[in-house]
Amino acid sequence: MADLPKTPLLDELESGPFPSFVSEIKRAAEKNDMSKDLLGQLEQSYREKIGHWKHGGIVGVMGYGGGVIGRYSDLPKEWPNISHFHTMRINHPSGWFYTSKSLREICNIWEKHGSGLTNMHGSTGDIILLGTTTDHLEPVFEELGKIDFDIGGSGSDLRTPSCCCGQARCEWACYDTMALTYDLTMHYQDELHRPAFPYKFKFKMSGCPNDCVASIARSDMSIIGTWRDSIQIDQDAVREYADKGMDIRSDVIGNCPAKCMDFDGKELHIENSYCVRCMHCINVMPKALRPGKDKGATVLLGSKAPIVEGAMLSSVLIPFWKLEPPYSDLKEIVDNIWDVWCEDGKARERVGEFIQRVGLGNFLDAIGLEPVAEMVAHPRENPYVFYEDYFEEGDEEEEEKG
Amino acid sequence: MADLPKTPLLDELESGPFPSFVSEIKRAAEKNDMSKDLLGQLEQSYREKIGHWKHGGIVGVMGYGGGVIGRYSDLPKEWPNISHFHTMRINHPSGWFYTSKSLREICNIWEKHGSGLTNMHGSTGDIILLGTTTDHLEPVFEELGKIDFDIGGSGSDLRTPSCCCGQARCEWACYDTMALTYDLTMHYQDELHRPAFPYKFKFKMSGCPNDCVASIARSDMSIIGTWRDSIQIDQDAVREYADKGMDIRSDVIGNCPAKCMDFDGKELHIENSYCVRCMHCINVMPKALRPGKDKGATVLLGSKAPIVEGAMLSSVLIPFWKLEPPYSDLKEIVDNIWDVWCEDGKARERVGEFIQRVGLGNFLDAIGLEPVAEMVAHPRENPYVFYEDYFEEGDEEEEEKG
Amino acid sequence: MADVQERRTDFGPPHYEQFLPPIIKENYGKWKYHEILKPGVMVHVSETGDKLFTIRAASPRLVCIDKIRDYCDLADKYCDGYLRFTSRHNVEFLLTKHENIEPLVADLKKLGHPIGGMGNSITSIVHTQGWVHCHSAATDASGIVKSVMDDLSEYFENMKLPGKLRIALACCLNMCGAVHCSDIAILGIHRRPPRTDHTRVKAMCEIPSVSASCPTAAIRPATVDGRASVEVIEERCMYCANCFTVCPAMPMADPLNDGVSIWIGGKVSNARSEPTFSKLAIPFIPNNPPRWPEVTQAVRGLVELWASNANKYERMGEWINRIGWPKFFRMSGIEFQKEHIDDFKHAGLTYKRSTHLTF
Amino acid sequence: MADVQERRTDFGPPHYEQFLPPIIKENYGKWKYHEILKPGVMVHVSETGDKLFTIRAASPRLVCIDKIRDYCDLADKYCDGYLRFTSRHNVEFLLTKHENIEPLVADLKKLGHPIGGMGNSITSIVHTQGWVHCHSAATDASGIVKSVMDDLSEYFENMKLPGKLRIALACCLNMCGAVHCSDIAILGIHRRPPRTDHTRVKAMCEIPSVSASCPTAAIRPATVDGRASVEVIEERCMYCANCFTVCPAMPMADPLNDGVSIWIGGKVSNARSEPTFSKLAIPFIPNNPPRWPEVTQAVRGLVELWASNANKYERMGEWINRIGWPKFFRMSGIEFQKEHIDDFKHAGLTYKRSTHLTF
Ligand code: SRM
Ligand code: SRM
Ligand code: SRM
Ligand code: SRM
Ligand code: SF4
Ligand code: SF4
Ligand code: SF4
Ligand code: SF4
Ligand code: SF4
Ligand code: SF4
Ligand code: SF4
Ligand code: SF4
Repeated sequence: MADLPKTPLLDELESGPFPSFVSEIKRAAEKNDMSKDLLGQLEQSYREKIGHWKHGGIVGVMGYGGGVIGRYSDLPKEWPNISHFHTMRINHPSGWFYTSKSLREICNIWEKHGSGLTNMHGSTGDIILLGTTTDHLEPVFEELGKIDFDIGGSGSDLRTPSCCCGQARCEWACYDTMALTYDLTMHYQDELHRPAFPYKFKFKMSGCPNDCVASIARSDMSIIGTWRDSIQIDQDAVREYADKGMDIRSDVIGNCPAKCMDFDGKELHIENSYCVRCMHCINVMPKALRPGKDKGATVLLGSKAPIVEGAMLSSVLIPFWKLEPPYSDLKEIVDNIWDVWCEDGKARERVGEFIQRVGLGNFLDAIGLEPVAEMVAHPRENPYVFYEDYFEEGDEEEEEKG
Repeated sequence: MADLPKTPLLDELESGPFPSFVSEIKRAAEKNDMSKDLLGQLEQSYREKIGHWKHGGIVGVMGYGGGVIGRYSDLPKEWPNISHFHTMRINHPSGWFYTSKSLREICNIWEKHGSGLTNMHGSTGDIILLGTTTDHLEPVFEELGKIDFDIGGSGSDLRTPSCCCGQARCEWACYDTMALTYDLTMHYQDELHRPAFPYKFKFKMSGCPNDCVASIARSDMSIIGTWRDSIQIDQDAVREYADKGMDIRSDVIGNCPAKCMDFDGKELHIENSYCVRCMHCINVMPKALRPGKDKGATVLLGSKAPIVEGAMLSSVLIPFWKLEPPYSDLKEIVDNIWDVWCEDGKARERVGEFIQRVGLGNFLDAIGLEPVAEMVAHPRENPYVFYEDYFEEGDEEEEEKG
Repeated sequence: MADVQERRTDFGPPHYEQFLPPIIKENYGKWKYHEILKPGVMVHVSETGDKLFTIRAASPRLVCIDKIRDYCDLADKYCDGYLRFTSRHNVEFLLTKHENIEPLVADLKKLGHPIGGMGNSITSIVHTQGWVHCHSAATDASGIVKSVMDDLSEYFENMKLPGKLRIALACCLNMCGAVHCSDIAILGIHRRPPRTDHTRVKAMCEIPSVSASCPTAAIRPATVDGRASVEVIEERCMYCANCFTVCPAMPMADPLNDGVSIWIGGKVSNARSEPTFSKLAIPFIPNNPPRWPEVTQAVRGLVELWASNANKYERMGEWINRIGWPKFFRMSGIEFQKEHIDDFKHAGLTYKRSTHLTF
Repeated sequence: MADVQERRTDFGPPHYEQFLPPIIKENYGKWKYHEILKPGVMVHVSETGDKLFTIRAASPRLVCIDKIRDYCDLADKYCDGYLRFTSRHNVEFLLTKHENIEPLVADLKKLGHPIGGMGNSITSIVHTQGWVHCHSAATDASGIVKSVMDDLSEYFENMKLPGKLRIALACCLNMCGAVHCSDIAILGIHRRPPRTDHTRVKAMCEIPSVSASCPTAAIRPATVDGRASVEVIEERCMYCANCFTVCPAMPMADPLNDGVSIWIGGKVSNARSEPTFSKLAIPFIPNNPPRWPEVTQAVRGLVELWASNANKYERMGEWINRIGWPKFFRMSGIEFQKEHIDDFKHAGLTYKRSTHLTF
């Protein structure tokens, strides 16, 4: 294998306390020509302040419509080993838990068939195998299949669902995020692998309102754990926090958005019917406070990045559901949403944009859900109301007309 | 004069503790046929649940394009005395202060030439003389002129400016609202009387952020008093409030939106550089706290009712100006705004709608004002920035291009 | 034309100074503090030590000249002839003599004008013309106002509320009563599309302006029975009547479908929280003259719910903001409906974009 | 076709259970509380009394297989082979033995992976591909991330900040790094309109889709030199590159004009305040590889301004919300410019609609 290309600019990124991606590429480049050329092209980008990738074509594995991002260098003469440099998105296991055994198997496959570079993980959550050629796609798929790893989403399909570690390692998880993620992923394999939507659709599950997978900002359907009854309080532990110097009035109560707490120096009182389940008090006193016992989740819809209609946050669709296997209520609503969106959504229109275009009220009618006050921050401020019915002269008994 | 028409429905509105408009109409009807027919037509409206007025035509006094609202009954046969029933809008004196002498003179004129009914006052602030015929308009104008009352605005012109009583009767007025109102009204007589704008334009002046003329909600230009330095505190008076039982921590400090106050039981401390001048603490302790000494006003732009683009609140244009006679800085900005709006505004487009259509930044460019952070609640959230300049290849010294 | 030239025009309103009582002229800009002595009566104390007493009396706003003369008589008797009106159309008497307060209060009561509307009270309703004078009205103004204030007069005459409560009424979406920022707003609404009189459109209206006037683009030019006219796509119409404002041949009023809607939680002052719009509470109540009992009952219900649950100083909207709208709907018993969900321009921003919920 | 039928497809990811260490299987859903023992090390205590220790190490996210194998070696040595990655791409080692903590920490440091990112700290930057793999990039991702984290590593390794601070980077407006809700977001931006290659548009792109793709309607079909193509109205273009996404013949990248913008004050969690978008702080900083010193300096300035002024638990946006944006601009010395003023769809709602101002 030839020497590594000279990379005076990139070399500067090998110093400093944080681990260096340049060192990673170099380490791979020691034994892989793709990575070597990547290093060279990247140095050129750094020099010229411009990327050198071409718009990708459609490549993939047989029978799948997504999961591979085609990528070609625009300098194939200079960097022939990355003239093709496709990425494979591999569906990670829920919660990103691994054994060293499984990781080593993936590494071995990627050593054989790709650049030896990965992202652990991509921002949707997939294992990203970074850079290979078309002819290697099918072999990688085959070998990964042997260790039960399937391909993730890309294009106008369901994207790989992801979740926080939930009940596996967190005391606050109000439902089993990993179980739901696995269940939905398995149930919707066809939608995940064969793009048939107007645009992408993402699920992210967080076990509580801290939302450790940024679900409310980054998924078309955000499923966030919460509880309906009262916060569990251990008054002794509260006093212990106070004794150890926590200023409960200013640190805890002073930050409660619902202003529903009180502390007389001995007992902490929470007026739970006003509590908005923000988690703050629980976050700062984890030994004393815990979510209630009647747990479930809030289902929200519609978040996305800015293109085209501006960024959106998900908004409440179902204020509270228990969310227990087999999750039929949830799947029914998902199916209804997809039906309506596939029927009337425009190309490249995310579900959040679709709802804003047709109106939330009409959307609810279409998916068969009753409007509830929890869906809005506040009722309308403008008087432009589409009243549904009006009376015609001569209507008997003043019946309403459609 | 004939008997009053039978009004069984309206009669029900004569009982009860609040003064009755029906009794007012009846009292006028005793000696005025217009009011008598108004009573009859109104009873008919109450019976039929529908109004009986036709869309007005253009009527007015010579040389004036506004100030009179033409009105015609759609039942001229039944109620001939109100077949024509126009309203005159008379420019009230700033602050709605009167002497009994001046009011009596107005009453005498209206007794001779109109229905004898008035609104004291209309919601824009005018004296509303309710109901007369076209041939009386000119005589009313002439006679009112003798006691120095001129006609107010209507149509696409400057509307009659109005203000709170300000320094005349309020300790909190941060500038002289009545003087400014009078000055602007006199200065812009032509704009007030001869509609030449794309649509109406309203000024309202409030002496402090309590905004007792609802200026921020109801005027295209809202001028609201405020101060720049520190709230004046009389610590003895603070203690007196505390001694008399006021819970300063919860009633005053607990409601401070800036969370910039502190009370140690003896001294009230305000971190004035954080204070947002909301008035709350001053409102509840008027004997102890007063606005600072460096007084002036915030100028805001754009509020209006919902038709067409939805209701708007005014937003900050000038964070702070001293506002002293002859108010040349203010008039200059007003003239610039009108120039730009008259040039590029569409018919029936209020200035607030215009700004939203062209963009605040472009509007500021056009009127020659620098953008300042006080104009926005927060900077943009979307990345759709129109950068003004870009570099061309070969630009010497990387100069920016337009 | 010579006539017009000579005619005195554009002389503007009389200068306010001539209407100010001497005590105000002397203390102009020198007021130090005020105190509400009892409902409807306050004193302003000047740095000079001077005291000005104000008595505020309710007014129906629609007043006949003889009533104005009554006011003048009282002003002459007790106030050296000085009086004023407020921005909410009440009448205020300006006194310098403390001993005149009680006799004037008594005389005003005799005249049928309650004293109050100050401090933490409900003051008079800002309102509009209604069937008395406007062609646009979907309801009457004065009749509802009288009925509601009769019902709430105790709150005008005492100061037992958590804070100020401002009610406004507008008889159509033009909102001359500027109800868009009120604690409680009563808004006249139509609920059926305009019924175009195709025989008159061409003659009375400018067709392009009519099409352009519609906020939802429901109107397009059309030839009907061979006449140039316009066509309304009924599903797109939300009854705003803006087309009628520019075209008399498109009337909206309809006894069967007109009525009022109730909006709450708006405010104007900058005190504590920022000014904010009113939000839809009750989508529709049919017109029921002469006393609109369903409206007065709904308003009273809202006032009492707020009064018994809000913290001190909390305006209606501030209270609801604290507890959240879902809780408000549960407490009020008002049914949340599709109509409450915004579907105009900024609708997406009104959706609940967090899990901050109460149960 | 027979092949395809027989081929195993749609089997999905492996079930997570096989990757959970026994202690997690036994205590699944039974965790009671946790404690951060020191930066980067926490313990979760179960109702059963069991304790699980977690060590979190920084990762560059772009890792080669040999580095993954290093992780595996450590997991085998100290954790019975169990490890995981976090939603922000750090690697976590799951231990049951307290005595293994220090040796593992030492080994990780030797490997060059700092321990931290827990509690009130700055954890790793969520980021994207940049020049390493994406055709859309207006800047590189990994290079800036490395430079910024090198500069801020003290805040990764200690917990002295008022609250958590989340940084994200996206190399173009597609925002794969989901930077739209971050305390500090670094966003690659173009600043010149696409340079359409008219010879290739017809062949490579669907012209109606291209026109429809533009959020500001800046693109219309046009015939250029006799070829069907599109025309860009440059004044309407705000460089979003959505046209390039649907049409490769409209490249945006441009060394002279590409760079980054900085956005602040967003958050995702529902803790205390509701989730909210990041807002524009610094409109433009030119690309300056390899270390983007202006960017790292700007980020550090923002972190330190917040750290030394915010109250305990106050995230960046919560702090600015309390003091107001004008005061933030004064304190930071960032110049407020036209670019900061929103002019997209909901712009009017971002104007300051009250007199709540500081001076
Ligand atoms: C690999 C990844 C970035 C990364 O380095 O982690 C990525 C990479 C690309 N994204 Fe993304 N997106 C990735 C997560 C995201 C996320 C974050 C998330 O899922 O939480 C977002 C924001 C959330 C959202 O969905 O709105 C995101 C919003 C976009 C968009 C804008 C979509 C929108 O509706 O606004 C595009 C543009 C498009 O779809 O045409 C896009 C397009 C792209 C493309 C395919 C470029 C293109 O124009 O076709 C990028 C391919 C890069 C490459 O060459 O490898 N990517 N993309 C992430 C996927 C890895 C994975 O599967 O785990
Ligand atoms: C008389 C008055 C109501 C009252 O009873 O007090 C009134 C009455 C009318 N208004 Fe008004 N407006 C009156 C104050 C207002 C206000 C309140 C204010 O000025 O503070 C507003 C809301 C604030 C604003 O300007 O946005 C207001 C917003 C409108 C609108 C909607 C304008 C908009 O831009 O949204 C219209 C429709 C129009 O202009 O075509 C309108 C139109 C009308 C017309 C002229 C009806 C029409 O369609 O042409 C009404 C004539 C009624 C009649 O027959 O007498 N009126 N109008 C008020 C003027 C009295 C005065 O001069 O003192
Ligand atoms: C007379 C009048 C001004 C005028 O020139 O006409 C006036 C006079 C005073 N107002 Fe006002 N306000 C007057 C309309 C308003 C309005 C406008 C409106 O209602 O349309 C507002 C804004 C209402 C809103 O926010 O929706 C208004 C919001 C205030 C506030 C803020 C209340 C709050 O907590 O939000 C104060 C402060 C207070 O009362 O503590 C205030 C305080 C005052 C004071 C105490 C000022 C003073 O020191 O003299 C005056 C007597 C208070 C009282 O009535 O309780 N005034 N005040 C208006 C009387 C209307 C009436 O007849 O009832
Ligand atoms: C491991 C991880 C979940 C996962 O399954 O991967 C996780 C784990 C924990 N989070 Fe988280 N959070 C994780 C990403 C997030 C994210 C997502 C993100 O940053 O993109 C958020 C939302 C961030 C935002 O609001 O912008 C998040 C917001 C929180 C919060 C709320 C903080 C706040 O005040 O706003 C808490 C509560 C706290 O720390 O007091 C929390 C608390 C926790 C706890 C204490 C939960 C527990 O009891 O186990 C965990 C350790 C805390 C720590 O790191 O300080 N976690 N946490 C993620 C670690 C990422 C990393 O490597 O640094
Ligand atoms: S989202 Fe909640 S349940 Fe999930 S890891 Fe974070 S804190 Fe725990
Ligand atoms: S969870 Fe949040 S809203 Fe509920 S009591 Fe605790 S701090 Fe208050
Ligand atoms: S707005 Fe301010 S200055 Fe004017 S009357 Fe009201 S409280 Fe006084
Ligand atoms: S005026 Fe308002 S913001 Fe300022 S100190 Fe008083 S209560 Fe606080
Ligand atoms: S609100 Fe409507 S109906 Fe009432 S006066 Fe104004 S324009 Fe006329
Ligand atoms: S009433 Fe309003 S929405 Fe209906 S057609 Fe007329 S202008 Fe359009
Ligand atoms: S943010 Fe843009 S440039 Fe970066 S990976 Fe995503 S699509 Fe590519
Ligand atoms: S870059 Fe964006 S704004 Fe500019 S032409 Fe392309 S799609 Fe339109």
